[in-house]
Amino acid sequence: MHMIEAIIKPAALDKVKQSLTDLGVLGCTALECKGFGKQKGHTERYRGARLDVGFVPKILLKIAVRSEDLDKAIAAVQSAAQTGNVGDGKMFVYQLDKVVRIRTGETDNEAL
Amino acid sequence: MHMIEAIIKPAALDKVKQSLTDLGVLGCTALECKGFGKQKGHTERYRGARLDVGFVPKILLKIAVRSEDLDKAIAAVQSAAQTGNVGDGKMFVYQLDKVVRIRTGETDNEAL
Amino acid sequence: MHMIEAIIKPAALDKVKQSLTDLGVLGCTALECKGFGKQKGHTERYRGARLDVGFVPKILLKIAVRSEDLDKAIAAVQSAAQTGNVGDGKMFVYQLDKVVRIRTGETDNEAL
Amino acid sequence: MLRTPRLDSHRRMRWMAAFFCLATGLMIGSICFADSHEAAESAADVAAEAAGAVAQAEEGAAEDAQDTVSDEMFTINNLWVALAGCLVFIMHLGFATLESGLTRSKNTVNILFKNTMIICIGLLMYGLLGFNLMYPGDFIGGHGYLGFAGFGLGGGYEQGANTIAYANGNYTYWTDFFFQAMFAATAATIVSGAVAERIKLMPFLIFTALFVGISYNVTGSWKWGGGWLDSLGFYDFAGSTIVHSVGGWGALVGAIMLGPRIGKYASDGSTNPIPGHNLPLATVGVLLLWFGWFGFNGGSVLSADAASVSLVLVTTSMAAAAGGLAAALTSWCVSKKPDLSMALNGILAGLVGITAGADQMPVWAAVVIGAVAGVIVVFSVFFFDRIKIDDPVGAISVHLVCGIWGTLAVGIFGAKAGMSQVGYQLVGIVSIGAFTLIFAGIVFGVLKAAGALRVSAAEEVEGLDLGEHNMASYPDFQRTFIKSYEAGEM
Amino acid sequence: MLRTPRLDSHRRMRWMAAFFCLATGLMIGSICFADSHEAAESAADVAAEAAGAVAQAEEGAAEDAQDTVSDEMFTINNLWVALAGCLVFIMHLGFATLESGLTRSKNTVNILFKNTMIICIGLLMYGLLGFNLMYPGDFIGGHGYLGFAGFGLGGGYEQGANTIAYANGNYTYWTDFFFQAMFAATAATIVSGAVAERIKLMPFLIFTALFVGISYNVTGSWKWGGGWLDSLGFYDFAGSTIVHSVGGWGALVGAIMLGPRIGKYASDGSTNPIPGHNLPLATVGVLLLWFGWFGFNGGSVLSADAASVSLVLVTTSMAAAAGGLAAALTSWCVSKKPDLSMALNGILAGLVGITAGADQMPVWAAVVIGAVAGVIVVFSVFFFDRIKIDDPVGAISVHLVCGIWGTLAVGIFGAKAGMSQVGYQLVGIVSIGAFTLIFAGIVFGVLKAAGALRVSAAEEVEGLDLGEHNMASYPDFQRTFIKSYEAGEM
Amino acid sequence: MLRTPRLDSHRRMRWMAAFFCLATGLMIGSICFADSHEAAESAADVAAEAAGAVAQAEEGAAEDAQDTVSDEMFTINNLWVALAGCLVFIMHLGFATLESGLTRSKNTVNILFKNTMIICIGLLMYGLLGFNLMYPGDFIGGHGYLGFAGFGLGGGYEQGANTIAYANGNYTYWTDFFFQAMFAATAATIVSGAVAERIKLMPFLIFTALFVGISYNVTGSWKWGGGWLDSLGFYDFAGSTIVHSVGGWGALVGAIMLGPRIGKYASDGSTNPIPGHNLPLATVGVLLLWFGWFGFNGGSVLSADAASVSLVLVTTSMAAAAGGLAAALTSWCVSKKPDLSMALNGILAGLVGITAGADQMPVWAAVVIGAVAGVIVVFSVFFFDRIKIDDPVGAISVHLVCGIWGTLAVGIFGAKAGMSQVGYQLVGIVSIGAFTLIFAGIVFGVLKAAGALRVSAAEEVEGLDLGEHNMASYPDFQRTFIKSYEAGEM
Ligand SMILES: Nc1ncnc2c1ncn2[C@@H]1O[C@H](COP(=O)(O)OP(=O)(O)O)[C@@H](O)[C@H]1O
Ligand SMILES: Nc1ncnc2c1ncn2[C@@H]1O[C@H](COP(=O)(O)OP(=O)(O)O)[C@@H](O)[C@H]1O
Ligand SMILES: Nc1ncnc2c1ncn2[C@@H]1O[C@H](COP(=O)(O)OP(=O)(O)O)[C@@H](O)[C@H]1O
Repeated sequence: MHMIEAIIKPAALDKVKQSLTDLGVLGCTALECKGFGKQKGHTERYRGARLDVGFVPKILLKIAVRSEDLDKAIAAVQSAAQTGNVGDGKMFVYQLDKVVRIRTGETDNEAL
Repeated sequence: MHMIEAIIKPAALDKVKQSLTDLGVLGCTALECKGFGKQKGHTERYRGARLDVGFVPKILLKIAVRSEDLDKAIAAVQSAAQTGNVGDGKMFVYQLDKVVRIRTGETDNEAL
Repeated sequence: MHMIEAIIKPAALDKVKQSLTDLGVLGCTALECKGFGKQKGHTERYRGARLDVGFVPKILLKIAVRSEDLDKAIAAVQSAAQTGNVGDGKMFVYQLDKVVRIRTGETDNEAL
Repeated sequence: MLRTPRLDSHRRMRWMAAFFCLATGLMIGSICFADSHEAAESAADVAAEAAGAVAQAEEGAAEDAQDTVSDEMFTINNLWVALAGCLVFIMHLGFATLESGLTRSKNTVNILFKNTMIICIGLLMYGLLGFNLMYPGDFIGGHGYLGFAGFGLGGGYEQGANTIAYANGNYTYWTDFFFQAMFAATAATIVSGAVAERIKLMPFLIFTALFVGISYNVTGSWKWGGGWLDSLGFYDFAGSTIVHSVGGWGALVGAIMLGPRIGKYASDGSTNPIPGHNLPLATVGVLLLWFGWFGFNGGSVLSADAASVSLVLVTTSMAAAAGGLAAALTSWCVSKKPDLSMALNGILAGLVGITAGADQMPVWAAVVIGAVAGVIVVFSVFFFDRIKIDDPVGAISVHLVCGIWGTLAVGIFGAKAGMSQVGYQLVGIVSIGAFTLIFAGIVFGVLKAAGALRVSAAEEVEGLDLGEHNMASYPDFQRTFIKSYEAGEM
Repeated sequence: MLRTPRLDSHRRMRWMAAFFCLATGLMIGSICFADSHEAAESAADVAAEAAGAVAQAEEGAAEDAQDTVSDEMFTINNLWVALAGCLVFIMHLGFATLESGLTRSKNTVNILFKNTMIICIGLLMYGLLGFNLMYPGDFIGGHGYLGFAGFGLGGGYEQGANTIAYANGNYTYWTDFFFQAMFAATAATIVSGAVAERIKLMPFLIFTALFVGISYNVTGSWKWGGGWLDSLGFYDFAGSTIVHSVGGWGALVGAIMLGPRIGKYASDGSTNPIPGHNLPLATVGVLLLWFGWFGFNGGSVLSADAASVSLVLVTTSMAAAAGGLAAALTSWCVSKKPDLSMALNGILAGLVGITAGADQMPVWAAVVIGAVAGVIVVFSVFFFDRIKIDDPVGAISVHLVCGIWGTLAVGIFGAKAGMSQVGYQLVGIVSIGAFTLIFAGIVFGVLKAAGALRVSAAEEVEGLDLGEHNMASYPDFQRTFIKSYEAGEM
Repeated sequence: MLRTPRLDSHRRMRWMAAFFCLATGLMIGSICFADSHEAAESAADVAAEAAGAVAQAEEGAAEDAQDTVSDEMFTINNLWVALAGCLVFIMHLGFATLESGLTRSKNTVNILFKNTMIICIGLLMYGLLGFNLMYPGDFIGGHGYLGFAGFGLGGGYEQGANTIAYANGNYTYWTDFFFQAMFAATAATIVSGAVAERIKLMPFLIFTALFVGISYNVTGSWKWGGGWLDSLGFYDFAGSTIVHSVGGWGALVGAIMLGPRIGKYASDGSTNPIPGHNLPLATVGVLLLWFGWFGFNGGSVLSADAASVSLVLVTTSMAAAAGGLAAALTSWCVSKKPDLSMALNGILAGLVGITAGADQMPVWAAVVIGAVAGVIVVFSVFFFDRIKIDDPVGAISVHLVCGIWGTLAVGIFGAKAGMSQVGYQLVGIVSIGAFTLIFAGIVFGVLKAAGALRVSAAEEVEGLDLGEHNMASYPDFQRTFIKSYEAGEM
């Protein structure tokens, strides 16, 4: 099993969720986060002085998938989240050692 | 060393924390997150129009443990977080390559 | 490729970001989180009754690096985030299976 | 004091008919046409018909001035009482912000909705029957216990109702109603805070309508309507008992019947505080209440008399200041750190405390009364927590306990001090308390028996905003579910 | 009703000159010295010079009292109208909080800035030309369509302007201006809500200046300035049409010209609600508006007359209460759950509805007018959503639709009811509407043609706070971008 | 102007005794009984005893009317001054919301607590000694520098104190005290903003008590108490110098003694802005302050005189409008984008600027004075940032700098313009400034020497809410520690 961590633009969330659902992936977890990268932040001004704000709001989406679904899921996220502009984000893939569904105690692929 | 990522209901946090402490695990990190899964969100109404809100608030708890403690920790979280209702959450377990305690520079098992 | 998850004090963020930039690491993702560890929380009082608040605000910084940069990055974060006080935080290092830049579709080291 | 002249029953009936037609029409209409495209038009038609069926009212009250009070004095007296009514109105905003500030953000829409509706329902019910219950003119059998001058308003069109003749040149019939109606709704608002975060919406609104429409007025008529307590010698200048304790008794009954909020009292007997979500909002509320209290007490002079009004403004302010300071110091001593929510409660405690005797006190006594109220309120909050009566905003301590203290203080300090006065005050406190307890007990009891009082545990945990309204109060902000020690940049 | 006596043109010119000198000086000055260290000093110098160039004004108006009204009555009348002006001022705070509460937090700074500037610009423009357009004394050709008494104020220094002689002892020249100026700015504030979250700042301020300076006053002069609608028999006590519909027409034009906010209407035709970010703020706004309305309607009696003022306060409150309750019930029926934002709109609807005839109605009619307005406003909000005119705060439904309803109601209920009155009312509604539509259409049209009306899509998505102001309204809090069902402790 | 008649010293002593007994009793009482169950009852007993030990006061002042002013005129004059006092009260809410809005959410409870306590302590201290220091009747040696009419209030029970005789029919003794007391507390509130986010609570409250109790009154007596500045010809209508500069000097001393907040000025010399956490709250504050200023300036006419009051309301509003617009335009030019916080400061600057001469100015001059103040305030904020005096809310620029400007403006514009008047104004500005500087310097200096002035760096970083109060202002919301560019849906 693998965990995909996709850092995406907030506006892309609905589309990404939809395309995952279409694929049959029925769960994911989203976190608000702030990204720093090629896409630059802004400079605000407050009472005459400058305030550099380097971080841009992003959403970090965690999607656990069976290994056989990994490539499809990656492709689905990419096509849904891509706008072609700087700041579209990245995906990071980790190996999962174990998955447990707390409610039932099922593990690994059954838990997904 | 392993990292357990437990996605739990907010109401379970105190109990989970307690049972980890009982086990001797003296650290963890919690993040607010929003989950999408079998547990469905609600439909709000605002000025006559519908507003579908699919995500449910959850807490993502990161617990780094020595490999020998992994199974005990998993069992402890599960028993504390289980209510039997849909939406109790999941645990994801990752292998950790390295752990560093920033204050002292200790690494790996000593850092936990 | 590796993912460093550094849990640091909020006040250290700017310094850590700076030292990563100096190192040539041009991206990272920050999340607000709450830590529980040796550093204790406080007890608030509200209308005469006690309210124990065990969690302390922290920032979880995710930094994906090429494997060859891992040690430099760890050292950079540590020296920037270290104050010597309890609660300076920890770093957790994971192996990354895959990295994708959503905008271009580049993968792995090219995507970093 | 016979304030409301007899009304032409024909006209009154018309008013009432219009009112009920409309209310029913509205509900039925909107249910029927809910899905229909022409709904808006239809509703308008219904209303127009209802209106057409009723003849038009003549106004233009005759103006035969008495020569005791000049027209100028009448105008200024009336202006002040009317303005005081406007200031009392702002207290409703104060209560709405205070109560929502001291509760959790998941119940904010619900509290705002309740408090907004209390004003609306309160004004309408007071117009429909409250005013004529509270100032019935004649009591049944002349016993001073109950009287009713009929449904609806109308005296405004009578001879003399809006002239000097109506109330010795102090105010017009309309001002009388306006000022009293604004008062009436406050009693229900007090209850709202104590039952917050767990009561179902509809039963609360029913309770409000009955409380403002009936209970408040019956007890009020005993004193302000010229009833038996007035004859006895009971004194309550602006309502420590008649408004605040009455609200407080209702709050007590409600809080007991509902039981504490989930999670407030741990199984090991300890109290688990549930902090309010927005202390600036609560502070805005208290200072607006203080501002409104200038009208509440100052307007209760019922004329613009320079000496009385200015004395009342001073005693009111000094008691509030002393109450705030005393509560702050008390909480500082007891809890080691000064508690803002207690200081705010202390200001209100001082205000409630001085209300019964604001026109009877020298300044030093106002300071003492306020300060004692400020100390009392802190220990009272602790006390109710110890006996596990859960009152999210401290309404029972502020309004009931300090209302009783303020009423007694009239017999202890100031121009009326004396043992017999203490006796009269006790009679008033007990009799009005007993009636209100029983009334509220029956209403809440029936609603509870009908299983309709408290929201389900699941809804309570989720928040009433979602359960009762399907809305969120602050949808742009991320809530936190992790109790955390929030340090700035640490 | 010739309120503004002829002014000494010399003095008026001086005022105007000072005004323009200063305004230009300010802008040029601050641009030039922006980087200079001595800028503050220089600007002060400029101003001091400008001031030195102008002779000083004498005050001390002669006081030749008429014997019809006593000095006391004059003082009290004037005091009430002045106080009413203060209350109308607070409505601007009400609008600012209501509008920012019902929109998203990324546009809050922008809305607060706009609404703050509306008051500033409104007062200055009304002083510069609005007042003398609205109350011109003589109309051009005596036709009652347009008149202008010249730029600037000044009558305050004239003989009699601040004495009983000015307005039969009801108010002074300054009070007249003060009260009217506070009114004027409300018309622009209404527009502000409907065009929120997408209009560029500068064009909006230009529109405000022209709307408050010219359009509002031309149509206002037709009735309140003694023009042709006044002669005809059109009646609008406190401005259901003259203030609220006028604002509403401006809002309608603005909303249409701008188009809906990005994301409001999905491509499949469904409406995607965009919830307001802070419902306590919105509630504070509505209750402050109600409070201010006591001055808006009560002050429109233009004297402290006890009978009229008190009747107006009662009808105003009862209509508001009925409107709030009716809208709450209607939304409860239609949407299954009671919608707080609708109840709030309902209160405003009731207030707008009663405004045209607040002094003409018996209480039952006020209740009916308010309740009908409360029902109308709900369906009107649905209607404008269906035809995809995006009005974030419901300003068009509240002010335009209920303003029309209230104006018509004068012909249906109360002392003036009758078919011919309905006719006069229709003439007023249509003529004032037509003028305002055309005026707003031209101004917004020109600005749109200049490509300067709407912010870029990118800026709209980011929020106008960043784009127009480079500021954040709540920088300490974490925003959420994930639409979530927020449960308390679940 | 001898406002306070001599008081019967016996009665005054009684008041004072009661006051101190009570205060001490409160503190000791609450400490002792903190853990005791009967604490609430005991405290009540203590108070009752204290009360019992003191005879009751007679009221009912004799009413021997003068025939110069009619009873009606007296009543209306008194009503307006009393109402103006209520409006000044609301300014405290304005300050509380403005100051908490412009600072960080980790210090919000602390600021709200301080500002709430300022009102309480201010009223009590002003009653205890301030009023009799400010209006001493006779000065020591007749020099006009210092006088004291004794502790406590009491004149209210004297012959004539609440009749027309007291102040030529303009107001009663109690109204006099009420209005002046509300003024007094504002001076300390101004300081509160400048020292926010780093001063310890207790020392600040001590400073407040001394500042409101002593310093403000000594300088105030020089002019308003009929002292040497009054004899000289210095003019300050409603307190540009006597209230605002005085507060501003205190703020300056406090800000300098405390030093800047951690992180405000970087080691490289650059300024690191610390944005306020809640701009809607700040906007509410400013508009409430404007509203309250109608009482502050309008009430300073000290009668309801139609011509004067209405002129003052107009000049006040026009100066505020001009100040807001000028500051907005200036910040727009300088910073490229219009800064809401500057526009808000500009409104206040205009209000402070007009305060000294609100009754002396033609409208054009009010506009000029306000506009210049609006420009000044922007550059002044920049200036104080450049010299690294950290003033979180801009209090020094608004109240001190614009207070000086407004005081000078009395000599430049309006009825009193002239070189000699400029001279008198300068004498007033300098002498009052010098006294206040020294007084504040000593008080803050002693507190600093005692090491008790500033919270520890750790506490400052964590926030004073936790350190001083152990409470959180918004516990339900997630704070952000990552400075981020917050885009809506990007
Ligand atoms: N090395 C990295 N480690 C962790 N997160 C990163 C890294 N690089 C980029 N990111 C995340 O990806 C987001 C997008 O990256 P950015 O460089 O702005 O654009 P793009 O992905 O289009 O090149 C960033 O805002 C950040 O959250
Ligand atoms: N594939 C997944 N990847 C990441 N998170 C998931 C996944 N499936 C479920 N989750 C998380 O687990 C939570 C609980 O899952 P859900 O399906 O609602 O109930 P249950 O675990 O009881 O079957 C979800 O709200 C979501 O946060
Ligand atoms: N076992 C763990 N798993 C996950 N996070 C941990 C663990 N132990 C500590 N942390 C995180 O590291 C932070 C710092 O740890 P703490 O024990 O307080 O201080 P130190 O690292 O200086 O010993 C904690 O607040 C918590 O967020």
